[in-house]
Amino acid sequence: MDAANILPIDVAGAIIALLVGLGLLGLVLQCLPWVIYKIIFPLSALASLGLALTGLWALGAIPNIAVLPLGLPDLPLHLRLDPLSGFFLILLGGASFGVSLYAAGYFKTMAGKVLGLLCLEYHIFLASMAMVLLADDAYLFMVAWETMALSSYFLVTTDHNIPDIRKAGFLYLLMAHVGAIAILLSFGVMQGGHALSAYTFDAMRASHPTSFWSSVAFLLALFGFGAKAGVVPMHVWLPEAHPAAPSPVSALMSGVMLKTAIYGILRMTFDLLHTQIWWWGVLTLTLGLLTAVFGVMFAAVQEDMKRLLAYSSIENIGLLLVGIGLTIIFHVYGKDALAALSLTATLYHSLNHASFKSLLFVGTGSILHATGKRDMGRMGGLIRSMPWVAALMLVGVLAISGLPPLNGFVSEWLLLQAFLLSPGLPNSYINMLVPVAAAVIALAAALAAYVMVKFYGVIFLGQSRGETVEAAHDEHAHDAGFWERTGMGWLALLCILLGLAPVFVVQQIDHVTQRLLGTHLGNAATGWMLLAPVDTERASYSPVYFLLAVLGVMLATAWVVHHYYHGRLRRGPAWDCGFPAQNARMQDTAEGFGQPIRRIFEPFFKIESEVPTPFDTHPEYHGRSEDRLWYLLYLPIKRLTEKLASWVSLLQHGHIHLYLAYTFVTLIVLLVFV
Amino acid sequence: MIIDKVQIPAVVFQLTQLLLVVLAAPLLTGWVNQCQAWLQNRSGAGVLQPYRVLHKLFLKDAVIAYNASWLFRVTPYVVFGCMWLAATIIPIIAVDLPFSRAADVIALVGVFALARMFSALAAMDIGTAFGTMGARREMMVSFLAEPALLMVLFTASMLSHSTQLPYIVSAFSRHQFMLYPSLAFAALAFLIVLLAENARIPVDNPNTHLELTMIHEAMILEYSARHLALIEWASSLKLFAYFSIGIALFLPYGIAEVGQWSALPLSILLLLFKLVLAGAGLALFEALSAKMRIFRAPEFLGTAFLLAVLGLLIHFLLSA
Amino acid sequence: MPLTLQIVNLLAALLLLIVFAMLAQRRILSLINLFALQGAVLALSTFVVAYYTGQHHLYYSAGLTLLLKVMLLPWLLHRLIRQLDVKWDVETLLNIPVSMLVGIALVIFSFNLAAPISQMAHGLTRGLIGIALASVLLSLLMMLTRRKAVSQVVAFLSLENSLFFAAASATQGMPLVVEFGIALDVLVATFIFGIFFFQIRETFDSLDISHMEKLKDD
Amino acid sequence: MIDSQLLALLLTPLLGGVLLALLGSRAWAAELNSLMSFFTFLAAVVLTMRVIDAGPQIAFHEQFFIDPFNVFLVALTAFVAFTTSLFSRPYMRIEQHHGKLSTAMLHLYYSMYQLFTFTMLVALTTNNMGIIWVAMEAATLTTVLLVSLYRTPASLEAAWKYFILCGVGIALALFGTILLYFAAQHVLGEGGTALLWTHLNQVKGQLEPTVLKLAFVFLLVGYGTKIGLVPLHSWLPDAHAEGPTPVSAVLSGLLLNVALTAVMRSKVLVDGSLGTHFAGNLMMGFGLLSVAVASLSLSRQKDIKRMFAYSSIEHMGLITFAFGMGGPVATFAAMLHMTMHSLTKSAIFFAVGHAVQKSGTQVMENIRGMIQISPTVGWGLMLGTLAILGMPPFGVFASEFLIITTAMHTYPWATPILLISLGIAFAAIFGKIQPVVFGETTAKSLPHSPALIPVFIHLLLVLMLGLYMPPYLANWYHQAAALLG
Repeated sequence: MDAANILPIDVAGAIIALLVGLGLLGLVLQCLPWVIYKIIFPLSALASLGLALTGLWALGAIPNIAVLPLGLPDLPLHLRLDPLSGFFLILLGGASFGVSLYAAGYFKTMAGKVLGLLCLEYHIFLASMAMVLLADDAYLFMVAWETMALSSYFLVTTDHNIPDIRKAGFLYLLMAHVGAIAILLSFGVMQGGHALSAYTFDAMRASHPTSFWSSVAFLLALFGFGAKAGVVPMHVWLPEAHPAAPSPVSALMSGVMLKTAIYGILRMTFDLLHTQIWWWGVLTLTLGLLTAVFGVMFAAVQEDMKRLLAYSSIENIGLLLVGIGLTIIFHVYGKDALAALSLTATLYHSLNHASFKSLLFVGTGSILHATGKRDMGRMGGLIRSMPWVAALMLVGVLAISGLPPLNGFVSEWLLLQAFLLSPGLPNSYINMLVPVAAAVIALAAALAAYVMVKFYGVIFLGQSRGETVEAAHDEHAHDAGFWERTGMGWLALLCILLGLAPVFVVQQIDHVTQRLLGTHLGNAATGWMLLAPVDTERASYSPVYFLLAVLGVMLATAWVVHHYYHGRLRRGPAWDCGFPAQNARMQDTAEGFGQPIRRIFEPFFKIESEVPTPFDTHPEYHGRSEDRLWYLLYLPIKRLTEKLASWVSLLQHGHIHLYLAYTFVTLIVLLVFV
Repeated sequence: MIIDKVQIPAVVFQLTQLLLVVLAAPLLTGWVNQCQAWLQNRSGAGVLQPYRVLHKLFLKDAVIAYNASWLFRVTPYVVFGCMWLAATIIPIIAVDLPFSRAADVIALVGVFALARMFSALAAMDIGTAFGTMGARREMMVSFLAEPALLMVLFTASMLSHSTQLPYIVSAFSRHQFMLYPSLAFAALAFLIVLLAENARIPVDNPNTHLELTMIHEAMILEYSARHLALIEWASSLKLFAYFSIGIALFLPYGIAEVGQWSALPLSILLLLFKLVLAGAGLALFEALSAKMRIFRAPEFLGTAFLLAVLGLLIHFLLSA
Repeated sequence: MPLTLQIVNLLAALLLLIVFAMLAQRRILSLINLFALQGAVLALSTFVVAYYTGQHHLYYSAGLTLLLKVMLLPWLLHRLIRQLDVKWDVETLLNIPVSMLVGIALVIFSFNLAAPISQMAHGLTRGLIGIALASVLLSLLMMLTRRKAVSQVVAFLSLENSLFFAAASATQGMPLVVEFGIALDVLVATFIFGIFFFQIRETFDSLDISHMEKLKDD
Repeated sequence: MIDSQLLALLLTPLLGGVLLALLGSRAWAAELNSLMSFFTFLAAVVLTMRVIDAGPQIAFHEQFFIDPFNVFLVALTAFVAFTTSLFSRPYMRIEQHHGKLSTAMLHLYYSMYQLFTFTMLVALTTNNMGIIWVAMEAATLTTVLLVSLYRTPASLEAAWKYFILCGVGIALALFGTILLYFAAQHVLGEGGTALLWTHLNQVKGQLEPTVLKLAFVFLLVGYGTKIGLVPLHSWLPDAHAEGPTPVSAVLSGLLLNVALTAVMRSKVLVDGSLGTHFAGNLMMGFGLLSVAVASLSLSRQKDIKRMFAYSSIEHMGLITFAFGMGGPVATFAAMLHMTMHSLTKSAIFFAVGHAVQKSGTQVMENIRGMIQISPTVGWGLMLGTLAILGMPPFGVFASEFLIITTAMHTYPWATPILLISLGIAFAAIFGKIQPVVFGETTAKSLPHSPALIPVFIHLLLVLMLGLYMPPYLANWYHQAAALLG
């Protein structure tokens, strides 16, 4: 085709093919690793950027379709790039651009053989995620979906000699698979007829299941996608699997892969299903609130830095679900402006989470390389040895804590606006639910700040908590290299830009809301400086002015102080109330910092702790806070299965007479019943 | 754009308030301390004492720990800047503040959070026992106080259909006086939050150095000279800001409307009067109540949170 | 009713009787003899049916049956048990009276089952399906009550006989190819059984199946 | 023309059987075995081409009948038989080297292998319901000898159970066939034609329903024993675990399919005669029961071959369920699943065979870290397992996708069972295979280099069919689906 009628979908497809090609190339070239990390990964970063741009292009364009002559007979692979897919493509590309750049530096240390395989899996992972977004028929969607799970499973189990990592991988793949079957079933409900052609999304859009069956489809989809997104109570795999993977992969899993689940829910609910029912919204909302609080609470008591981030991902997924729930409710009750507002908030937040969570995860990668530790309880003071990582991660930390003028704040602001504007719903129960939900959101946000202070403070600030040797080692921990810095720098830049130009972002998101809900948010204020979703009288926010003001005031103060007084500064030993003998062990450990949360929310945790007696010469305190749900939900299921299995195994007891008796009885029974 | 909408008087109002706030804040602290002194039968150091202290601190040489990082040195300016900014968002003498369009109540809470985050991080920077302890306790107090404050403000903005403080205030002040039950709950919650956030008894004690009880003080132990001065100033700005929020939400009457030059002096007078009363009230309350154990604080603040949510619920119920 | 039919019916009844006898029989030698007798009855009935319907290939199959079921197989089995000397009594899992009762129940059951078919069946085969079915089920019952490998095999062969009876008498004979195929299979099967007996014997030094209960899920 | 082609297909393995019976103890017997299998495969390809071009064929006075449904199974059978012979060449030598097998046993193995192929091909291609029975019985007899090849007590016991249970089952099937003939007589009259499927198929509307119901019950129970439907499956795990691995591969991969074909042939007639969903319901019931029981049993297995035997039961259950549902999509899916299962499961057994030889045990606790000692075996096992568990982009997923969604659309009540069972099966198999492949290892290397080309050929095919299906293959499936209704 000539350049005139090239569609976004073509470009996207080409880029995906390119990604797969790069992966294979990496596998082939595993004998010369430098090619892999010096050339292939930067190239794939560029490819990701291309994906992002394609997505941006597709936002404006009308949905365009491609059909590949592959797949099942009568069911070729349908691809479709509409604003929703486009938006998530931007998310995918934007995040993975940074992550791949980072990976170029991070994987340097790996052995060629492992690296080649890993390169393949990494690129398959990227490609399959993109394919999930483009799929326009159930088969392609499922194939891409499971390929995504499979490739990420192999990435998670990269160093499979560690039994815990194997366990994590197993749990992950199991949950993913069960979830996938559920999604499959919901497609089965929605499929429009009995031919193979009934599996295209268009056929599903055309089919009108009864409200009962669409509810079944929705519930199945919520379960399936929830299992992938880590919604409570299907979350158990997430804090195991995400930390186990190499950091860039954890970044992609937390930052991007979870969002594909969100994409799936949105696609199902607002595109494939015709009618929504109010209680879907309530259910989603409640699940979301549960997930958010649960996630942040458990994040607060973690000691492993990557586990902490994983739990915080659970929290953010909760917030996203809340947004979706609100959208459904408003949409059902015909308050489309509000629906658009909350959907915008949801999409915006997923974009934000992709940026800062990837940033933080790759950051932990650098720390891991520098110190060889994941246990925050033995870190501290890294800001002095790794200034770059510290500075860049500070941006991420501030952003994820939802502080102005960074991006985390904008999405939370929009979400809260949605709550504030919500009264007047016909259903009084929902009216009651709304303020409570708002309160819970606020609580979760505040707790997130707590968690992040712990995260950043314990890792980077203070003095190293480790034994003297590793403390000395940490003093000279090497900072991130060029590629790693570039990657993190990009992600940090994303956090800032998304924070400063909300109006532009919202305008882009409007394309999506317009397509899904038939209405969009728009901006009441003129110009790109001031964000006013409904009307400047009601609410407005201008991060740029905010930033300028804060900086202005700060600089003015600094100037005044130094000019009228002086800038003299001396350094001395820390004072600490004049306390004579102070050492690093007197600081709060990660655990100590989480202790108030453990104490306040005691009933939620299953706490095992051994407290030293006053007479111990080397007093040591151990405490683990475990997830009650594991004991209340998963183990019983396991036991039940084992019980059934043991009963069934009685069938096979080795006596041939009884085997014959089975045949005999079966025959007789059948004969009786014909 | 904001600028083209703005007329001269608004800018003037904004600037006046900017200066007035930053200059008057220590005075308020001084006044509260003075009242405390009187209540404790001391003669007190006079209302101007804070200024003297600040001056003295600015003159001194700053001493910081060997391992203090840039974060530690930047923090005082950040905190000061945030608090000052907060005080300029809130309509104190007049309702039309062009800048308040840039940041509404949610952003206001955000500003406070930003300052808190930085001071907590700075407290952990040196790596002393008290620093981390203070940071931990501060965050513990705040993660309950912040949502409570947010809920209070939500109640107000529900009533006035806006999250812009100026609109809220003008809405309240323009209405003829009426009783909002939801606001009553909100007011109670706000009072508790105010006490907690400004490190007052019974949650904290602004002028204790008893290791086991202090929260805010523990965080700033390592600061000296100009850094300390800025932080102290910032905290008095914070107190001022909270007072102004309280006044703006619960007794806004007499505040100057858009561009009423004539109303300005009167409103300033009224404001002074309200502040004096409030300060005295605070002092009295502190004198009458005792510091509570640190782990009772969450319950205390939890009550505030619940009250605030209750207020919101009541608003939904009675739509009043 | 023509004489031939009466004869066939008589033979059918006889067959059923023999199966019952086998079910009741404890001694292996007489079990084999009964099996030979069963074969003879089968051959006879096939012969009669052949005469009645005038289908030539039925003569062949009658002859085949005579050769195989009356002479070859019993002879083989006799040799086997002589070589393996397993002339002991067969203790059954289900004691004789109970298995007889079950057997009677089975007969009634299968007659009822076959009744509608017998309605539509013309002339000759009336009721024969029922008898065939009954003896199939009885042989099956015998298989699952016997503990010795040999007796199990004999039961299996009598099952084959009943099937053969069904084929030959009830349906006036399957096509010749099929009959030959079946016959061949039966022959091979018996040989393989023979091989197995020796192998089982030399590995477990007994033909008691209860040694072969090792493979199971646990 | 067609006669000669068919003759080539059938006589090659027969000749091979005879040849190997004579020359089986020669050193190059293995190569001869592969060669004959290869010729058989060629003949099958030629025949397939012919049928694709010219549609259904009738040969040898209507005694043989080749339509799209059985010709694709013929091709599949010949292919897998060929690859298995390739695999068994080094595998059996290693077994001999380990002293598990004598030359005499190998001799028996090769000839029986060819005869087994022959019987399966006959069962597939014949038009005569009686001959199908004869061939099935013959297949049983040959495989009984193969299963007991090692002469160990365990293998003897397995073979004995297999022999007795399948013998009984097959006998019942014969009674069913007789009943069918009995019913057919009244329509088609005496003589040969009354058992020819093509004729029966034309008059199926007039066949007496009550008799056919009865017949189908016997046929289902009979051939069902061979398919391994619960509760008739008891012989299957033993036979698979104790026989030589190539035999397990062909048993799982091929014989079960052949038995299922026989059932499907009779189902067509019964449906035609009854006009109700009676047969379908029976098959769905058996299928679901098999899936559920097998997946539960999976979680308790310690022996790796035994475990995969149970997984065969599970998949056969799934296929039977799909055939039971009927309708173009489900039938298509069922046949696709047959193909995928044959290819994948045999590939798995190949990999398992070598893994077992390397670690010297079939107990999974003692097989560890295959990927360390031999990446090919390790990856083969891992990928095969993922494929059989229905992980895309492998083709098994394609069929499971269609089966599950169709079930959800048509028989929603069945889907919870499927969902739970598949979940349990996944947990069971993957949880056991993961440490076998990953982690530290204790395995040792082998005297002869393993032949893993077959594994990867199969897996590549499965992968390809998951992503792309050649049009002729597709329309071939469609014709078959239309045929079975």
